[in-house]
Amino acid sequence: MVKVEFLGPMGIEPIEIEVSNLKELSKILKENRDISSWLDKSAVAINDVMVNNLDTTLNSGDRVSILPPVCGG
Amino acid sequence: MVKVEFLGPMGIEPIEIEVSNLKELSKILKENRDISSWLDKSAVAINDVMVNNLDTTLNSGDRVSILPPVCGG
Amino acid sequence: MELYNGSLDTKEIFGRWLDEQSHSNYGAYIPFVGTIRAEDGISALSFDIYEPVLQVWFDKWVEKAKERGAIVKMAHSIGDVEVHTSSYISAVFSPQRKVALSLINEFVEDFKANAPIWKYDVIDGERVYAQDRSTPMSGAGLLG
Amino acid sequence: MELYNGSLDTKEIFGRWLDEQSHSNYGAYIPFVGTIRAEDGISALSFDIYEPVLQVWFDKWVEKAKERGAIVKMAHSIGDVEVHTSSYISAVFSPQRKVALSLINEFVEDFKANAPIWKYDVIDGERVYAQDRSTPMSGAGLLG
Repeated sequence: MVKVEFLGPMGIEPIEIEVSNLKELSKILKENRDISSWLDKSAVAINDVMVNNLDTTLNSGDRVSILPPVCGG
Repeated sequence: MVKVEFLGPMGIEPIEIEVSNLKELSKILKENRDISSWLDKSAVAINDVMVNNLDTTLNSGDRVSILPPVCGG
Repeated sequence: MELYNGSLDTKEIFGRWLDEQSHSNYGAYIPFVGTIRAEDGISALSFDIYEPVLQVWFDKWVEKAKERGAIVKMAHSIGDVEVHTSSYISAVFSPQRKVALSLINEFVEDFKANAPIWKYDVIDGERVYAQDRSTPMSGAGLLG
Repeated sequence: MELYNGSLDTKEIFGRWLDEQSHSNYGAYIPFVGTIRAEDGISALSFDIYEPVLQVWFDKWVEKAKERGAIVKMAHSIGDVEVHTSSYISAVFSPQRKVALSLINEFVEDFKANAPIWKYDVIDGERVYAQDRSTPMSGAGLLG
């Protein structure tokens, strides 16, 4: 199982799903209306390391974070 | 009479001379060995306003400042 | 890296960082202090921070600064910060003026673009995500 | 513009400038603090300032900053300043981060090039003009 958390203003509870890479995760998240509108502009971290490759493998116990647009300062 | 003062590290007492523009002043100052070596790298102010033109007229009572290389901070 | 609930004690942080480095022989110290502006009827801004990714981001900057003989520091607020008080201080220490001036610029700009911090306007007690002033992080859209 | 005999009270100046502008609605405050580095066996640096021309130079920067909606401030030491203490603080206040970052860079660089201040190394109690680190001012060589 992979845990997916939605940070900052997304206001969505974490979910746990069975996926083996980010491409699969993308397909599943796009089916959720509340989530899909954020995906175009959100970055992704696996276990707190930012990732840029959709082929990245996911292992059971991994934690995926969805990071919407930021504005610190 | 025009007063000429030599600022910062020059260590030369002010002088008073009779000149009518900067070109004349340049000629006179170049004849002084202690002063001439500074002229190539020094800037000039008349009555505390920086000047860039050698044709600038000098009037009696004007105060000319010779400003050697700087390093504030 | 220092995170605080509410407004920063700007003077304390400025002075403590100065004292900590007082004998490190850095010739230039440049803090950047960010203060909440009164505009659009807000009483405060409010911040969420995802600390683990912020720490990774900051640690990379510590390394980048070190390669240039410099030090970076950072403090930020969590939660509500009233207008006219400070929510953010970054700072650079460097032996060289030009390195310090260049680094504070790069550090603050990358902070604005990639630090995982979310900003909300506080209007009539409500927290509204400052969407129009927010920037997608580097690599955003991967799952879109 | 503030000139002091000896080292600057950096924390007092930083805090006072912060307080003075605390309700002016500037979002960014960037001070640049210059501290005397221990090197080449010096015990202190020493400074001469020609205040009338410095004031003219500073007043022009006040105007330039104003055109961009910003404020500049400056404090500098006269005479001896011991190593590991500060001789120079410049600062910019601006509503906008990018204006502030750009302005502090331009302001400090022009200060180094054109402020009428002369620096001396103090070695074994002697004052030696720091000729090799000094820069001819804009327009230098007019009479040469």
